[in-house]
Amino acid sequence: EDNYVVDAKKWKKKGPYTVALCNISVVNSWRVAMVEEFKYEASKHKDIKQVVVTDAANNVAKQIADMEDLITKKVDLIVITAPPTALVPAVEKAVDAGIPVVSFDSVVDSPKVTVKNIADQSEIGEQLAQYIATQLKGKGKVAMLTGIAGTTPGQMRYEGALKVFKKYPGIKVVGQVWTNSAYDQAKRAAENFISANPDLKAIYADGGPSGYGAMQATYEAKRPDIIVVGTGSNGHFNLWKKWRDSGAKVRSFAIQDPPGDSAVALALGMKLLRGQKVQHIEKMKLWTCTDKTLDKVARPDLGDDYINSTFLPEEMKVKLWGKK
Amino acid sequence: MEKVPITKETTVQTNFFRRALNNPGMPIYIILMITWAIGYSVSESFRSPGNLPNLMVQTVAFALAGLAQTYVILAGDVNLGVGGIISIIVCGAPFLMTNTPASMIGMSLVLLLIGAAIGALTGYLLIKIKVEAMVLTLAINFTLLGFALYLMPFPDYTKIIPIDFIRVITGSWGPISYPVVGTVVVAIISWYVLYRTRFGLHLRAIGADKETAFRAGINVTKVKIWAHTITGFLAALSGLFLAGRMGTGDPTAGATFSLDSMTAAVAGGTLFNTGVGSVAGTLGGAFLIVILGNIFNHLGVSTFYQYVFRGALLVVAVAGGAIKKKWQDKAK
Amino acid sequence: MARQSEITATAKSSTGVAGFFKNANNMKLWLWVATLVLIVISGIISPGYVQPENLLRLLRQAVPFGFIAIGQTLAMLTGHVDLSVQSVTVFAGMLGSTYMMGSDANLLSAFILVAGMAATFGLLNGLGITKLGINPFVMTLGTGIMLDGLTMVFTGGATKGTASPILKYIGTGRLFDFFPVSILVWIIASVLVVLILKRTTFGRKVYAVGANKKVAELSGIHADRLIIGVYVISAIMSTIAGFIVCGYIGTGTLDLGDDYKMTSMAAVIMGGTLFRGGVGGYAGTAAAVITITALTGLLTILNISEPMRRMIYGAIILAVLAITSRSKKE
Amino acid sequence: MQEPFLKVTGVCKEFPGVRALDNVSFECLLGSVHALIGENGAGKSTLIKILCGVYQPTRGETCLNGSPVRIEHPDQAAKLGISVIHQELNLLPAFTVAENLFLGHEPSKNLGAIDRGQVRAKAQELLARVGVNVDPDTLVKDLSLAQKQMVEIAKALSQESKIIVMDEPTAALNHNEVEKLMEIIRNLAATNHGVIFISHRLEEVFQVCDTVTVLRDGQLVGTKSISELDMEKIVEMMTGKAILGTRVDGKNPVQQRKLLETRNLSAKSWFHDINITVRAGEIVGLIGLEGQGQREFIRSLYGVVKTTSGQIFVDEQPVTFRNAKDAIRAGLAFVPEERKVEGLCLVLDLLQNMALPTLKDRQRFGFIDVEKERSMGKDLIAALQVHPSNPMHKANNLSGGNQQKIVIAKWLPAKPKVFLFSEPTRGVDIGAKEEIYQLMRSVTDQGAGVLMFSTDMGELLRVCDRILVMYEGHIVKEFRGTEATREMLMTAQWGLA
Ligand SMILES: Nc1ncnc2c1ncn2[C@@H]1O[C@H](COP(=O)(O)OP(=O)(O)OP(=O)(O)O)[C@@H](O)[C@H]1O
Ligand SMILES: Nc1ncnc2c1ncn2[C@@H]1O[C@H](COP(=O)(O)OP(=O)(O)OP(=O)(O)O)[C@@H](O)[C@H]1O
Ligand SMILES: [Mg+2]
Ligand SMILES: [Mg+2]
Repeated sequence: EDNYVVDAKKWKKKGPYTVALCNISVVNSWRVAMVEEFKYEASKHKDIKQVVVTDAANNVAKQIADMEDLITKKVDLIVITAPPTALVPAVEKAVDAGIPVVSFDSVVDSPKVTVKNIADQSEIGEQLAQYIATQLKGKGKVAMLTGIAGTTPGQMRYEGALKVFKKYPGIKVVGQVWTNSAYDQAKRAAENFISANPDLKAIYADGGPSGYGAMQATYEAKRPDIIVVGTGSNGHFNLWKKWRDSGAKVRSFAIQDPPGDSAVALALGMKLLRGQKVQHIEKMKLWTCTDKTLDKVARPDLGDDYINSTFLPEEMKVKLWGKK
Repeated sequence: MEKVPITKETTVQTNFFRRALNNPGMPIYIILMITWAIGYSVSESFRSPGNLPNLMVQTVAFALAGLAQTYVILAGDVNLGVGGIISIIVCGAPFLMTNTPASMIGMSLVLLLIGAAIGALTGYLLIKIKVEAMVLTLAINFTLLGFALYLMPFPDYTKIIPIDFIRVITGSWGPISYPVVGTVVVAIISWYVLYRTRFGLHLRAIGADKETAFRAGINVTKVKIWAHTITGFLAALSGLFLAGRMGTGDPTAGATFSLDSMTAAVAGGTLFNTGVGSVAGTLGGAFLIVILGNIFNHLGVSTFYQYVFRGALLVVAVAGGAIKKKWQDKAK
Repeated sequence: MARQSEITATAKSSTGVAGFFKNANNMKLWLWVATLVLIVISGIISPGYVQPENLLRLLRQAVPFGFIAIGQTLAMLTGHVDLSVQSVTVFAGMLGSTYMMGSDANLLSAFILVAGMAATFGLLNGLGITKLGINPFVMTLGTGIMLDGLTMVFTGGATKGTASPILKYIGTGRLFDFFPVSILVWIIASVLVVLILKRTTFGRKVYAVGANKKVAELSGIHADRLIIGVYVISAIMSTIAGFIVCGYIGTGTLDLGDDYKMTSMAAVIMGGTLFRGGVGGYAGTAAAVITITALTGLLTILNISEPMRRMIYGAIILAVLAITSRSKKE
Repeated sequence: MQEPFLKVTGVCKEFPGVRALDNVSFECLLGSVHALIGENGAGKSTLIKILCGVYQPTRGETCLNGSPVRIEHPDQAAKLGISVIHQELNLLPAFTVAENLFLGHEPSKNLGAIDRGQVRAKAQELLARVGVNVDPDTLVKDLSLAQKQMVEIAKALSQESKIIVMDEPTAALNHNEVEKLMEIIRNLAATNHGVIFISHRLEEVFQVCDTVTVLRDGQLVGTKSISELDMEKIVEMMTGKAILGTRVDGKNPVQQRKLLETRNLSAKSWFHDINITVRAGEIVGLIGLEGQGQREFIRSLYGVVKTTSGQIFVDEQPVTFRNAKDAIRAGLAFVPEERKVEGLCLVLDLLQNMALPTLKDRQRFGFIDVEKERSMGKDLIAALQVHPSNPMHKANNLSGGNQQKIVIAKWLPAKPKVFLFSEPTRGVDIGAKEEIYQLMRSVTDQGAGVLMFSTDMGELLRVCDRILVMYEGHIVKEFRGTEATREMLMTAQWGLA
């Protein structure tokens, strides 16, 4: 799809504004942080008078209904993260009704979406896989823990990783399971893989907190030799640091799409409303953590679920994830 | 306890109001009216003219799935495979349909028959494997969702529903859209089938007391399999509508409908294992699911509290019917 | 009397080995057979998998499920059902870790506080079902959704704090560096539950109320109170499950990988408890919990696609249900 | 001789652990009434269920009109012209009378639509035929037990069958309704139908039946014409011994101690200002037409029906009951009339059933003393001669009389002061009835009191020390058991002086 500059005049509108976040669900910490980022960003704009957040509790039909409700409610801007195809008609209806739509994270797949805020999901998978391949020098058994089955981001990360692994004939993927991006399921799966494959060399975990679950499994099995890569959560980083600092040779790597994408999306939307110049497609920067940056990234004072790439100010981090 | 001396005449008043009041779907309508009144008085955008037509369209998928579930609950079972069937139809539709009228009509029929066949198979397994329907259909649902994922591992934008099909699903006569009319027609037919035909009477009799129905010479196996077949058919109809509304497939689209369909039916006054239920009540139950989300959106209620209210209102909706029944039993 | 002797004869034959297989109540046996088959298959696929060490790990994974299924077994034995188990488990893990803040000093008070709140919802379930006559299915589904909301209201949706060291030890620690502590906890709980169900007046009342509530009431049992009590116990069992998950992964989580409200029902029924109540017990449920966990484990290590995995999972559960239901028939 | 319309030969039926029927042959002619009798558990109902396709026989064959048939489904039985009134009510409470009457064979128009006009008309006609005066659109749950039974009978008549089987149709009926039923049966026979009639009330058998077949322990004892039989002969065929229908009196005279007393007890519309006493060692009977408040009165004494005014005394102490538990604590025990609904947990075993009211007495810290319980169970089963005698047997598989013994047995360890019985021998055979009467006497001999409600006048006359008659919610008459006669009770029941 071609990138272009969005017609600034078309969406210009006088404030104060009502802005909406149309969300599929708040099922995990990343999404919670994402909603908070959105609200925090909104609070920085004096001309926003109301913020509406809808939540479809994972029901696609409900999210379509939510979109229709937002149209009836005549909000001034909709920021959406949704199943990319199912919401196409609803989003187009909104745009046709004169409401600009900015989509991010799981981006709605219609050319009519006013601004697309794309984080390259495939690249997440590629980078994680590349780290493993490089460290293993192209040889060894790898187990894959992927995110939520049937979702586009999950699929794109998985395919990105496979693309890299295919380049190394010496790398053998011994199994892949969808973990629902849940700690407990990821940890159980990792345990089962470690048990079944005594010569396992690495665990690839691209779904939310599943990397933490995987690293707990290697830690408890006393197997620092198994590489664990993931999208990273504070628990992962804390354990990595603790284990490394105790003298073990731990190799790990993490890459995240920051939950602040929602804030960026809102900011871009506000530009539209104010008649400023905005690109149709904005690429989002990914965030990484390596052995070198680990000391700065890990936050033992915050909860395991803390999303380290968040832009939120310190006091909000403490309020949301603080251990006190 | 009964106290009806045999010498005295006992007749039941069959006037309209009494019947309406005794309809198991009554409490849901009272709750709907209260909910409506609250929404109407509190939110300006809720009052806007576009809202009601919206609400009606949004109800369609839940209503059809709820009606599907009503048949089997009335027959003394339950079918948690409804969500799986919807997912399979939603994922299958874009593969099968092309943008010619013949293809769209033909393939719609094929998809409906697939739904019906899955339903029939479910019914058959339930008869063969004498396990509680709740659990057996749960396992079946798992298999069906797996199959949907096989058809479409992720939302695939290259697989789209023909535009004319979408036009039909999203089209309308003025404020009344075609699917809403279709749903009402399905509901009326369902009412007729369930309450005016021998099949419907037999179906409800089985739900009320299988042994008695069997002894009365009713072919329990046949009726149950047919009930599940209709359930599969209506679930597929709900899936077709969803597919048209989304314009594409999505393997996660149906998952929540297994419970949602049951919520619609039960909130609408259909009771487990009694053969007692109400088609109109199911429509009301589906409407309640939708109107709650709608009001929350219009009021801008925090998502966290939305869950709390949604749960509470579900309980209150069913409590209404339960309390009414308790009170009637006591008055006797 | 001629018939009398026949009865004793058949009664005798059903205690023999052949009778054991025929005995109506022995789905448990079939479940153990199923588990064994699953483990043997796993062993053929990857020989390392069936070492005692790894089997213990597998068993450990079943523990939270096992606790949730205790509550579900009790509820279903009384002829009811509890769909709020999943929500309570999440609630307990999230609030538990928030109140605990990683400190052992807070562990007990956090547990009591959270269990108290969960029990309140159990009470609400029980009261709504017995006093208002609300269908158990909808009542517990509704309170479950409410709890989902409250979890987020109380925590803001984010986990603060972590599991305390003792809880982590319970969740992941091993006795003598070998035997997982959580399995021991589960075994103790299971033995207690089986004993309580079979040998105490409370257990008897559970069966009686499930078999026929009216009869139980006319025999002087406060059936409503008992049902309310069962829901409170179920809430507390799910709280324990939530804490154990918290100890296992080190923190509370909004998202459990499995849908325990449905699988717990499946486990209870596979284990031979009648949906209408009055027949069954926890030993069968526990066997089913282990079967399902072993099945999930096996499917994990097989290198097949997710759709296949799900279809196989569904099909195997169907098959086990078919076999167990056959052994239930005479 | 006329060729039998229906004939079964060499039928066997086995249930796990039980042979319910052993090589039984039986035949039924059109235009006659054939009685099928035997003790509880003799296999009567089982034979009937085989005739109508509910069960499949293990062995044996059925012939209809001379040609062999296999009846595999109730539907098929109906088509072959056999309809059955089962021992248990087979009505759907939440459905209308009309729906119930034609269930399975509704008159229909095209496309399977029910012809509601025809249903209504036919229903009214059928209801009139059995003398039940209700609107066909009434819900069955709003009917009295007797009305339900009559609807059940009308349902069997609705199929226009050649053979009509009635399994204990009179158990819930009062005298007048029984008369009405007898008339219907005679009419059926006169119009060339065959009727198979099962009852434990032998008078009824003598009233209408032409032929009698007796079963015992699943075996055929014999088939005889009624003219060859008298009461003693039948009883002997059934039980293998002679039973005398004489009075069952207590060993000791009634004591002065008032165990149960009510003063001006009333409950809403059910009954008003009732004053009764039950003394130690006394059996007090209660009789009344259907719906005169007697059932509710007995239940109110057990805390199940709420009273609105008045006072109950147990052992001369005033008491108030909020529920059954309070009543049990005060020393009452209740044996309800519908044992399968209110008396037994059918899926539990005998021991668990018998232990239920007295769980507390054999426990420490909530744990049950299993040894003590087992021996209690064995003793009770031995004392009451329950068959089968295995305490681990499921209550479901017992015959009616043995089930009733268990319902009574479960109260014995509690040593109640007063037993409240509601229809203690409904559906119970002669032999077991006798045992139950003896049981009632043995508890009164040990100082307890009994208040029993029954519709069986003969039974009240045989065991009661006093008989109270209830009419429109009041006690209208009191008789001494030794002085009362059927005629006296009958006139009093109708509220005539
Ligand atoms: N007929 C039998 N012959 C031999 N052993 C048996 C027999 N029945 C049961 N057992 C053994 O005794 C154990 C206890 O049996 P039982 O059926 O009483 O289990 P339970 O305690 O009732 O379990 P649950 O709580 O699941 O009902 C069984 O696990 C089995 O090993
Ligand atoms: N479904 C069943 N399973 C096992 N045993 C059964 C079953 N039905 C009946 N029996 C047994 O078969 C025998 C015959 O029972 P049946 O009900 O035919 O007796 P009946 O003559 O009708 O007695 P009643 O006068 O009490 O009705 C009894 O011992 C009973 O326990
Ligand atoms: Mg058992
Ligand atoms: Mg019988």
